Amino acid sequence: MVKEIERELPVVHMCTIVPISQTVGANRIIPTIAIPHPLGDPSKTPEEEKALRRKLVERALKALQTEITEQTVFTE
Amino acid sequence: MAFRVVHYINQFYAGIGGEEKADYMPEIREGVVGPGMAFKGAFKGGAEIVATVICGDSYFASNMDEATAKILDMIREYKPDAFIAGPAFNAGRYGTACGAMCAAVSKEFNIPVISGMYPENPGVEMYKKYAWIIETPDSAAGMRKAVPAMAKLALKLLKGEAIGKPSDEGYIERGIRKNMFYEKLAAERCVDMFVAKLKGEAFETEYKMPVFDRVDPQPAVKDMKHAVIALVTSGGICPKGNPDHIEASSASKFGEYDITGVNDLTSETHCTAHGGYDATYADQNADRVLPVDVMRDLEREGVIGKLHNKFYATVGNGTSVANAKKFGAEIVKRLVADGVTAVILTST
Amino acid sequence: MKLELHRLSIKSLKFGDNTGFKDGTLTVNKAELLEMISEDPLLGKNIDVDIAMPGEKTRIIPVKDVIEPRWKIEGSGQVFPGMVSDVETVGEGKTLVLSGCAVLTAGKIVRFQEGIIDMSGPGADYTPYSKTCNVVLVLEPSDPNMDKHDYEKACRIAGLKAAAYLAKSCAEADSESEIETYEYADIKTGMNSLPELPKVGYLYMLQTQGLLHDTYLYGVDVKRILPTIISPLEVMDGAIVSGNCVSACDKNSTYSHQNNPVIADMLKRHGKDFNFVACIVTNENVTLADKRRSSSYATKLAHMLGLDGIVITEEGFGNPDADLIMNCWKAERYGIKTALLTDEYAGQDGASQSLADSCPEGNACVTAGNANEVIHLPAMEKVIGYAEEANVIAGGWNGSLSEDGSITVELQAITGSTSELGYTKLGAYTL
Amino acid sequence: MYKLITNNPELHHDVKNSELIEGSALDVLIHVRSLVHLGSHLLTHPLCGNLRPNHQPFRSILIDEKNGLADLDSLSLIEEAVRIYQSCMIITPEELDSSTRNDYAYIDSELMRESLGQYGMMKDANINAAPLLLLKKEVLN
Repeated sequence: MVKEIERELPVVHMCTIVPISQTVGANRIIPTIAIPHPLGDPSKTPEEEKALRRKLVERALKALQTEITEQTVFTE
Repeated sequence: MAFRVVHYINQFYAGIGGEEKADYMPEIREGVVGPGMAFKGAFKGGAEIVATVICGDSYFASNMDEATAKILDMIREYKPDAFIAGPAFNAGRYGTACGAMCAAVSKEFNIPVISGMYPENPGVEMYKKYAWIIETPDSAAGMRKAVPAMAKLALKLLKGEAIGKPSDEGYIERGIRKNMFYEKLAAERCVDMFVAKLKGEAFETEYKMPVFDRVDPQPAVKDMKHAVIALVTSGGICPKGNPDHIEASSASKFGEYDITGVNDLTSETHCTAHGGYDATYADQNADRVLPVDVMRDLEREGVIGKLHNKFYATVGNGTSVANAKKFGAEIVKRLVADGVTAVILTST
Repeated sequence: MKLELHRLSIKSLKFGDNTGFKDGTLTVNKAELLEMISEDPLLGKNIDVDIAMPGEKTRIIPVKDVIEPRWKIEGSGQVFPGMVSDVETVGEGKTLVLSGCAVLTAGKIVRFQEGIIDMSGPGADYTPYSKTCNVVLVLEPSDPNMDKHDYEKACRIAGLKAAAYLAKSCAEADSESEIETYEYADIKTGMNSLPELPKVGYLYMLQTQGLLHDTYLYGVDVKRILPTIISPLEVMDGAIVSGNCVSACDKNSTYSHQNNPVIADMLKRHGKDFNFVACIVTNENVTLADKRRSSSYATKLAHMLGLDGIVITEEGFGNPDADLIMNCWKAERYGIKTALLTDEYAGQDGASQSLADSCPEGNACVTAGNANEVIHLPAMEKVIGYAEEANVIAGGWNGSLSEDGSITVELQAITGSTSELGYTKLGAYTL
Repeated sequence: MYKLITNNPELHHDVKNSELIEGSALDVLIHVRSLVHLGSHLLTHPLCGNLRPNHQPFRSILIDEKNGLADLDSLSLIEEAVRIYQSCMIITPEELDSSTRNDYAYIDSELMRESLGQYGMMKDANINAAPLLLLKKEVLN
């Protein structure tokens, strides 16, 4: 799916298992927290959890604004 | 006695009309209609089309379950030995209908089912496992080539003859493994292949492992402050109750959901349809999979221009590559049409 | 190392007063053979010996192992070292082989193991052991509640003892045998010879998952070894013995180890297409740590030997696919080219994915066919063993055995039908 | 923390830290998958034993229970195992007669014992794999 989108629009893939993302052909990749809650962490307070989610989404926006030529994993 | 064949065609090939007649309800007529004449010649008396089903493409597409059931009932009394649908060439909805009917007939009556399509017809990816699909040119101009090939394969199947490799018989590879005795021991074949690989010579593996292709990255987003960002997920997030009935695995569809005015996904409003992971966390708070809350904040703060007012969701679990591709292509078409700048795709 | 195989060609079998070979016939003193087998207190009183010849309308079910009778008439050690003889290294000297003959062990161990051998009809085409003159041991435990490990061991040893006994009893006929000579240089010499040819090896994967899934090397349970190097000639003397039973189609019988066709073909092509340097034996364990360790160690051995390529054969399905794939990509990352030999479990309709694991490096893969394909085996005039086991055997189901005595099963149930040592001509293609 | 997830009551009783799943082999696999998604590592292969799903109603999987990033090896193995079990007919322990069920339970236990021993999970520490075979006498010489 990610490849088909990338043919037309820039896309950032947020997913927990980076190698799978690499295998399916994503180019901009953000590693996330856990499979059942990629953008959350139920062990944290709702405020902390949202802050964590925001950090990851900001990282995704930064990835979209970064020129790349090959598969890149953005960890900060 | 000649084998009994039922033929399926759409409203166009039945001479009823084009797009304006595409909602034509299914009917069955005794004997040959339209391209059935060509089959009659190609069968050379070995088989006979005893009845022809006609159904409008739109009607079939929008009433698939009902149409399928109805047509199966119509076919039953003709006691067919085989079922032929099309050829559909590159007509997408016709191909899908042919494929769906072949799959249903094969399942219900356990008889050979044959169609003909252009390789890029979406019906091919969806139904090649369930039907013998002869590869045809992309338009009806290829009828003269398609019919004899379909008829030949049908006769072979009816007589219970062994079917050769796709390239020998002209059908599209179905992905079904079939045993055969080779000339050499498997051990010798393996050492042969080993030597070819060592020497850098050409060889053909007996079992293809999955491989993956790549797409070049798109250029970066220059002006995030005015960008329209869309959210897409394979994590199955949908309005509570899963109104589109997206399957928990092997999804056959995706959902498009409006989030105009939605600032936060809650357990009251959204859940996951995904059956491939423990849904507890996503059901409690779907923002954990699809970050609508954060995106709204960023929109309000002017970090991004706008959050696109629709999100797209499907279930990645067990979904065929063909379907995933199809969903991706369809979603991006809609996103481009809506003026979206870039996409955040989340997966579980 | 030099090994001569002295082949006595067995054309027929009969029972008689003296076990021995004359004019192509192997005579078996049934009482003597039975007495020797019965020495084992673990085996019961109702054990029997029967004969099954190619072309006969005979079915043998359930078959545990197949063993080729061999006996060393010269050289160190004795056949099946660590099993029915001392642990001394084998693989050189002279070994008498009763070619065209096999010992079959039959009998229930647990309910759903073991396979079918039909001596004629459609089923016979799928198993190499329909073409051998078979001496069948029908075994039972002395105590029905016996520990299954003990009983499996008793059956295993009984077969090996019988095989050694039959060949030993023909030693006097050695002058009538045809001699095949195999030579295998030490690694240093091997490495230095044939500098223009690529150096290659054989990575020999053995099933080692526990009861009914074990294989023995010089009597050592292979799940306890680190991958190690063995000469192909040792294998011919029975250094590797099968102790596993499940999925008859793709367990490697002791017979197929003794006659490993990959080794045979690689020896044949040694000096022409490549320089065959060594076999590496590795296991297929249950824990992931073991899998990682063994695959890393086995491929490291290949790398240390400076090999340019290896042929890898698997044993079994599912879990061992993970070992196969790890061995494949780890070798390829060392720059060692691989060819794989496996079989497929693509479902009865052939539409499922054939292997439980895959990697893009596995681009040269030969398969011995889809084990799930269904076959109908017509009734036979004679059944040695227990026909009703067809209903519980792996590859059969409740109802596999019809009232008329015919059997409908997956190929899985036929001994050796999708041999992953490549001992059949079966394969598959994509429709 | 090592933990056995199993639907095999026979094995459950013999193991130190074990969770009994009341259900099918597939239920075991799905439960383990959820744990792997949260970071647990597999210690044994989920398809242990050379048996098709329709030939093994019991599944026992030893895991190292953890929280954190999912382990890729564990993940691909468990997902693949679930896929295989979902793609074909499975048998459940209840639908078998007791003798067949016992055989299956026995085989499942046997296949796990070695690994459980390695990780010190057996309650009865004396259970070790069969000793190296030694014959009492040279029967053939």
